[in-house]
Amino acid sequence: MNEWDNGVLVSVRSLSKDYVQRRPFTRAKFTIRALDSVNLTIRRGTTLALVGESGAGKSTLVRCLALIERPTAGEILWNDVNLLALKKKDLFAMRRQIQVIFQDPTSAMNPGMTAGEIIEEPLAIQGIGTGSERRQRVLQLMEQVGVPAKWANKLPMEFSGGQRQRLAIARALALEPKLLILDEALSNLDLVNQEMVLGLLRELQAAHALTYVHVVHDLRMVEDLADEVAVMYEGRIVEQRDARELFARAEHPYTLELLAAAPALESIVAARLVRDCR
Amino acid sequence: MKRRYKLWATFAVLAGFHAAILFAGFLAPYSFSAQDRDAPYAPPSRIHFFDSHGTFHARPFVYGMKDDPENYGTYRVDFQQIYPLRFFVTGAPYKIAGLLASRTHCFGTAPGHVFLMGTDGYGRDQFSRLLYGGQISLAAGWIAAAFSILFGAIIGGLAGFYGGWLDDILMRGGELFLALPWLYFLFAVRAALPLQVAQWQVFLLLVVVIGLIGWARPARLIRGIVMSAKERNFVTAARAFGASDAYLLRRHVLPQAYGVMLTQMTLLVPQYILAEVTLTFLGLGVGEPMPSWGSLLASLQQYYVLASYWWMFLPTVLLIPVFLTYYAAADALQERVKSVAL
Amino acid sequence: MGSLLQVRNLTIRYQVDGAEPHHAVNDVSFDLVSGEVVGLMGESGCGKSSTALALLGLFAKQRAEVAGSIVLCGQELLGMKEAELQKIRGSKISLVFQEPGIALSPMMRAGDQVAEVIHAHRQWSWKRCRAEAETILARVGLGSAARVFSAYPHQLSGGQQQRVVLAQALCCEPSLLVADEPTASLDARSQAGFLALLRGIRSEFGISILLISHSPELQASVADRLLVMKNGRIIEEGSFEGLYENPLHEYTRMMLRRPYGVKNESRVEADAVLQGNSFDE
Amino acid sequence: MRYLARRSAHAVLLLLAISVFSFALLQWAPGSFFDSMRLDPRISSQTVSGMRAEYGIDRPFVVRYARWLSSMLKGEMGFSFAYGTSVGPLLCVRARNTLLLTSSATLLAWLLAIPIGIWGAASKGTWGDRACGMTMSALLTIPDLLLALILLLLAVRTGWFPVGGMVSAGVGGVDFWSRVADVARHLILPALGLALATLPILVRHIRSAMIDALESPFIGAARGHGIPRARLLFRYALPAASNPLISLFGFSIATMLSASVIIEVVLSWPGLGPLMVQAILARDVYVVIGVVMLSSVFLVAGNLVSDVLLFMSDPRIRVE
Amino acid sequence: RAAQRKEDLMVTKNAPGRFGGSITVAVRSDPKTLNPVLAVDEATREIIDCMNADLIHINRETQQTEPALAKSWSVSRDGRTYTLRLRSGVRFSDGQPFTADDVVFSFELYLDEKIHSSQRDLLIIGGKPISVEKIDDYTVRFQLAQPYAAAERIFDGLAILPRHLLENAYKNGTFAQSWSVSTPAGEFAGLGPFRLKEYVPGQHIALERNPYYWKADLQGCRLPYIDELVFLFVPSEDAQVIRFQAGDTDLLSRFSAQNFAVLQRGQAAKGYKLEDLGPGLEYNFLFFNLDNLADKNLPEIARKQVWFRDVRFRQAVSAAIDREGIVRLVYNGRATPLWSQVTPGNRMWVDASLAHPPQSLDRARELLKNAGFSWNSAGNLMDSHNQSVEFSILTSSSNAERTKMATLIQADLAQLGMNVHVVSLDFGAMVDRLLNSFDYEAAMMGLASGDADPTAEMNVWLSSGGTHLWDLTESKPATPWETQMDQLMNQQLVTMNYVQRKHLYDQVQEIVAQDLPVICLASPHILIGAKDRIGNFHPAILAPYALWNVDELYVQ
Ligand SMILES: Nc1ncnc2c1ncn2[C@@H]1O[C@H](COP(=O)(O)OP(=O)(O)OP(=O)(O)O)[C@@H](O)[C@H]1O
Ligand SMILES: Nc1ncnc2c1ncn2[C@@H]1O[C@H](COP(=O)(O)OP(=O)(O)OP(=O)(O)O)[C@@H](O)[C@H]1O
Ligand SMILES: [Mg+2]
Ligand SMILES: [Mg+2]
Repeated sequence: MNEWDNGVLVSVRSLSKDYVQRRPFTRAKFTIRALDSVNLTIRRGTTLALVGESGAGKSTLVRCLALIERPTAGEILWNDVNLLALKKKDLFAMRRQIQVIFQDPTSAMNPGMTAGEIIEEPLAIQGIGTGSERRQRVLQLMEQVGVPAKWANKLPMEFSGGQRQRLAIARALALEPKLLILDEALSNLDLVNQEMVLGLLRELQAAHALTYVHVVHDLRMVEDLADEVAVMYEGRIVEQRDARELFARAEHPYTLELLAAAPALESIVAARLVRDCR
Repeated sequence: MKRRYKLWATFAVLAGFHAAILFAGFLAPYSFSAQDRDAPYAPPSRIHFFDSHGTFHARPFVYGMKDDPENYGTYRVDFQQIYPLRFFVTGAPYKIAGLLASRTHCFGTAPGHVFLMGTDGYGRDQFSRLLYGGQISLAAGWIAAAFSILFGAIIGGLAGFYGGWLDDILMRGGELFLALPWLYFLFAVRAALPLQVAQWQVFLLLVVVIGLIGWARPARLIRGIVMSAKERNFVTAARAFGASDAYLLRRHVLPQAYGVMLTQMTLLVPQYILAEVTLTFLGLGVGEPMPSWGSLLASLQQYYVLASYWWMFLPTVLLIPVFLTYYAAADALQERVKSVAL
Repeated sequence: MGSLLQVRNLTIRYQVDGAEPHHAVNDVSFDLVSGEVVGLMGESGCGKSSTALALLGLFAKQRAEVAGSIVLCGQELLGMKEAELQKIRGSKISLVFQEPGIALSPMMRAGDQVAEVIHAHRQWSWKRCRAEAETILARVGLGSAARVFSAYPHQLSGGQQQRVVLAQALCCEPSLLVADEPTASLDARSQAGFLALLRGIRSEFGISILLISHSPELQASVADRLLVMKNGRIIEEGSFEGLYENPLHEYTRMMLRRPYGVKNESRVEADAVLQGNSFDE
Repeated sequence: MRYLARRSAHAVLLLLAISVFSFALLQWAPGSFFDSMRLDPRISSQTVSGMRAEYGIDRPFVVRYARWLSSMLKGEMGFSFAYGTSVGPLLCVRARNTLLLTSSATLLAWLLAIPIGIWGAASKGTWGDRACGMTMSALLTIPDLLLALILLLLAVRTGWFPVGGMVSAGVGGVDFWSRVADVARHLILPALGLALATLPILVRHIRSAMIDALESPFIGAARGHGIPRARLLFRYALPAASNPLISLFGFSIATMLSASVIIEVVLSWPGLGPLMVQAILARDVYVVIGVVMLSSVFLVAGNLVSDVLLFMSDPRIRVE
Repeated sequence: RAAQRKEDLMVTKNAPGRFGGSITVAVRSDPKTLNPVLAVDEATREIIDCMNADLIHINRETQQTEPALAKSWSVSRDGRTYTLRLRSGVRFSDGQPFTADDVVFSFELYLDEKIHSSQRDLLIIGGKPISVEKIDDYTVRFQLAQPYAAAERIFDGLAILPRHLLENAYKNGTFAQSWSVSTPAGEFAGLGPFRLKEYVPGQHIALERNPYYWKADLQGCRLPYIDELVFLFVPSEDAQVIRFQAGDTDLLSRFSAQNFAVLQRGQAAKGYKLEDLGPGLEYNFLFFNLDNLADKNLPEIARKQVWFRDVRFRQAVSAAIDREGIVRLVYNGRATPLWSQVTPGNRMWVDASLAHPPQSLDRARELLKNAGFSWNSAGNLMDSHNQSVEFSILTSSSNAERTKMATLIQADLAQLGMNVHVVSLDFGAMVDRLLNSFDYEAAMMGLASGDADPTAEMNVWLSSGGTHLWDLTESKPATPWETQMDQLMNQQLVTMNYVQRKHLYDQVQEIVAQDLPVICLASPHILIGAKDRIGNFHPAILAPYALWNVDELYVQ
């Protein structure tokens, strides 16, 4: 049976990525295997949470998925099409379908461009709408992510960390992609703003059957936002499960460890109260 | 607020300089080629309000000059002759901004002479020549520098952005360009041109050729920056939106080289203006009697001028603020277009 | 314990090109006692990072106007000479920058950047500084320290970068650590490790911490006291449990309570698993 | 290593191309060495054409090029009409002198320019910076020749420096170290002149690149860690600003042999400069080509050095 | 055998000086070779002349010939045979004796076609090389194909070379490479007052006293007085002037009048003296392109040649030129205006009766009007076809003075309504136009023959001459006055009587002044500086101006 009928949007097959680094003086090479035959399926209209230790290769996987880094080996299938073998023109169209929010949003923004220009950029590149339409859309997007539209003329470095992150989200949403990859896109946001952005994402998902790959390190958020969870460890996916299932039936020792490391707020507060009483 | 003010202020000063040069005919009391054979190497005329008896004159005046009988080729002030300075006087014909014929000069004296910056060896007014000289020099400097930077940006940008064999070819080509004995090329170009072509046109052409040849240096500078700039995350990010290479170069990569381009520009303009000093040395200069800043400076390079006629330095001294304003403008511009080098 | 830091009427105005200045911080006053951990929470963009930067005197005049008073160990920091500030920064008060990606020099190896900080404050040989840097990197949880040590920032993952920045802030054992979202890009396990580390140095050296974080869990685990900021002002102050149980402002409640997750039953089981795993080691 | 090998192969090709093009250019420029001889009333035109034939001036381009190439391979580098000898030995001594001058001048220029440029960037907008900018634009306004003359006058008026030349007459016999000292004393003035001539360009680039670099957020972060100012400037900002400077440095190596012509002529430094000016004006073509080839070697080397430095200094640039 | 002969010293008439010391002189460039047969350029010759001697020498002060290595000579009745008696007992600087063999050998070298000596042409008289014959060890005989008025003078500057050192090289065919600048000092020997001591490329060449020199002073002491003569290579004139001012060099020649004025100011304090010797032999002139351009594709110039060929046009130009202005503005007054090619400095040959008409624009207009030119309303000069008169003057950029003159002439001619462009090209490019492409309209040049005698100018004035700049295509004279000039020049060549020759040459000067093949402008004065401490300093207007009596110079 064809897996695409099961609503699979993207299927990643034995994807590997090696980095080369050189030692300071000897200039001797050594290879870092950031991804080690990763297999992953992403179902249409669902949210996949990617969790894992820092340095596990999440961002690398994200970059490969977003087609901005060439993997050393493996393939990425999008509805049967191998994205890595695409021609330039098809790739251009594909880019519109896949959008990514980088872990480090600030360095992904040209420091010389204003916030408005930054958000408008993907629209302009893809040639969507007229100039004034685009600007209209930019202001709308800014409001949607909770950055005052009157700040459209500020430079990125004049925003706070969280605001920049929201600008990045706005920029990624601008193209209304089919697949949106968020690399720790909420890490610098407070709870209120997190909820606001998540709400927006949920809304969009409901309306356009969007697919999200969401790199999170906060397990508490996972079950709230994700349908499925993939756990990465040292460049490999060690578990891919239904989000609810994971908490109940985690198998891999690393997953268990990870779960153990994230206590719920109530328990901490309780612990504090207990400590105070003592 | 403050920054913007600075930019406009420098631009205003520059505009002033350029207007003075554009309207050289009006501001200059004499034609650039008018020789006063009785007054070669005359020192600057001092403008007086009080005469030798201490009486005040409402209208400023200059004294006449006479040959110093003791020292050949030097002058003495002749206190007997008083020439009041007049404004909007009629003198040699000229064209306002190269278009409108006129004979009215901003200032002058009816009999006698007023040489604000002295005269050269032919008895020509240095001040007038300085003003006129800017016309050709600035044009030459700007055009040549613009060519160099333009070609440098295109070639350096492509080489740095694509790397690989393209980089090899372009950069080796640049080296070839740098290594060739261009002087001979200039000789050849000059020699190939018919004699009837006006000298200043020849000169302009040569400077443009220099500018065209001069792309290799900015190209290499820009290439280096582009090589680093294209690896930055926001360039990658724009790639993820499907940005074309041309777009990336234009919007994200080359702007990071603006600082270097501006710096190169502010250095190249004076350098190309002064290239004429060398060109004159080789007989490729603007040619008499056309003045240009390069030829004004070229005349300084003789020991006797250095040792005897201090006022011949005045053009140099006046060029310093012009170049300095260019720098200030470039600085202000750099602040505006700055791209944080991260 | 004596007061370590007194901030009085701190006001920060950003100069914006062509627009009126932006009041990022307004009349903020607070104290910090030696050995204390104070949490600073607030909506994104409310002025937390600005406050942190002001504490270290990191504003250039043409960028921002800073008024008020900041007294550290009896020394007024505002208006202090750059040369004197330089001695205090990193050794007495140090800052974990919010975004490690832009706080690290792209042209230097990670290890060297840590070593530089040590070198700036200790009269040690360069070799010794490097050795020390390596141990610190290991302490902040960079397992393969040797590789990270010789890697350039762009060769590191977000979490690794953040730990390098942490190492920079901790390496000279400052008396006041200002941590701006120190765990934003750390996974849960690393966060736990970081907390352990904070506790460790706190008990070891008695340093105080101004902890800026959105994570109520983190604040709850370490902060003795909590400041809540809104629109550049401190609107509420108190112990975590106090604010958690009965906040004065709805705003505070929203900052502290996750609107989701609690209702999930499966979570209870997980909690049960966690019960035994306290952070106190 | 592979990279170096590839570049060397390119260099050989490049040098060949340069020689062909130079030949063509020289061909194109009007006049030949023997023309000015024809102006001498005492020499008949038959004699001149005899000499032309003797030196093979009238042979076709290809033949001349082949002859030159073979003499190049023998190390003779062609034949000088004026000197009547092969070019190689003629250039050798002078190239050495020019190198001595330009390398010390380059060193001096960079040693001066780096602190001045950095200081200018660090104290941007102050009066000191402005005065510095003024001096630099003054230096840029002064043509090299004038600068050299002024230095010469300085030497004459003060008597502190020897006036031109490279050694004092008659130091042939004395011991090695006093000869070195003598050369060093003669070197000061021309090296200073040359350094001053390149200084404004370097300072301007350094200052502007440093201003850019100093605005990067990581500088603020480093400041926050209490990194001392000097280290901040030299260890943090300078590498970040180094990119264009490295390219410039490559150029200063590349132009080692040709940068000093005017200074050499005026201060009578026995380098390639006077020889080359004479050769150019007299159309002593093989001498010119010899100089061109020598400087091309430096050009290639300078650019190679700058490329390697660029790769080494900026980790983000990938070596292919 | 020869060494045993008594040494035949030549005694000079100068005041005896002091022995010892050294003199330093600056020259523009390195010597290109140290081989007298191959030397071409001025700097090289100046250095080589100090190390070599000739048979008959022109005294630079009197401009007359005087004995040198030949102590006497006789001329046959038909003027075609010269018999020279050589000085006996003279030795080369390496101690080897000098005999007639060396003379014969030297002339063999000069005359060898394969060696391409630049002096060879001087030795071709009447189309045939002169022949040399050894009579005995101290007598040589020269045979000329035709009588030659200036025959004695051709020996000047022809250095006699040591056969014992150079014969091998000559036989092996390597003569062209011998005695180059890289030859070790020990391999040289000459008959001049000095011999090579050390050559440092690009820096200096040091000569030391030749202990065997064949001149002595009145007291019988062997010359030269100074122990050492050093030539510094200083490529720029200004640097030479400054170094002279600084006391680095003892003698200074070839500098501009402006620098003269600068030097004058410090004269007393600095311990040097300056002399203005008056005009030398150099004459600067403007000339028009009169070449036959039939087979060149230069229609524009050919059109203008109609004006240039009209003598009235040339006369008008000449009349309009402000020669006094040139002298004042270009040369600070240190030059002499000229109307013909012979300068007042050439005392024996100048035509004193030549008219010196001052600048006259009226006369120029008159001449132009007669030639059919007219003026339009804007004051521009128009020719008979109503084309405006516009032409360019070519100058060499390396000669600032000539460019300056051209600029002044440009302004002068502008007053006649002529639109003149000054085009200054580098020397090579200019010469190429003058000699090869003929693509020029008018040009400025200066010529300075090495000798005062008119024979030196043959190539300039004969219509078939190689330096007949204004019309090089011409093989037969095109106009009557050219025919006459050819005749006069050829005649003076064979006339042995000075008065008759002078009369012939005066006529040539008159033709030049009248028909203006070249429009002579001015002759710069020879300016010389020397330290006060130099004794026997008698500068002359013939090159080498200050060093011609270097064997007699001494340091006080
Ligand atoms: N350009 C590079 N060169 C060398 N190594 C790299 C490079 N980029 C990433 N790495 C290494 O690859 C591994 C995976 O990095 P990645 O950024 O994918 O981690 P991550 O899972 O995103 O971690 P985090 O949660 O900390 O962001 C890390 O060990 C990192 O150091
Ligand atoms: N350089 C600047 N110029 C102008 N405005 C600025 C500048 N930096 C920050 N701001 C503004 O000041 C306010 C406070 O910024 P700050 O960085 O202190 O916020 P924050 O509390 O740290 O937020 P976050 O949690 O998102 O990091 C924000 O509204 C921001 O837009
Ligand atoms: Mg990551
Ligand atoms: Mg912040």
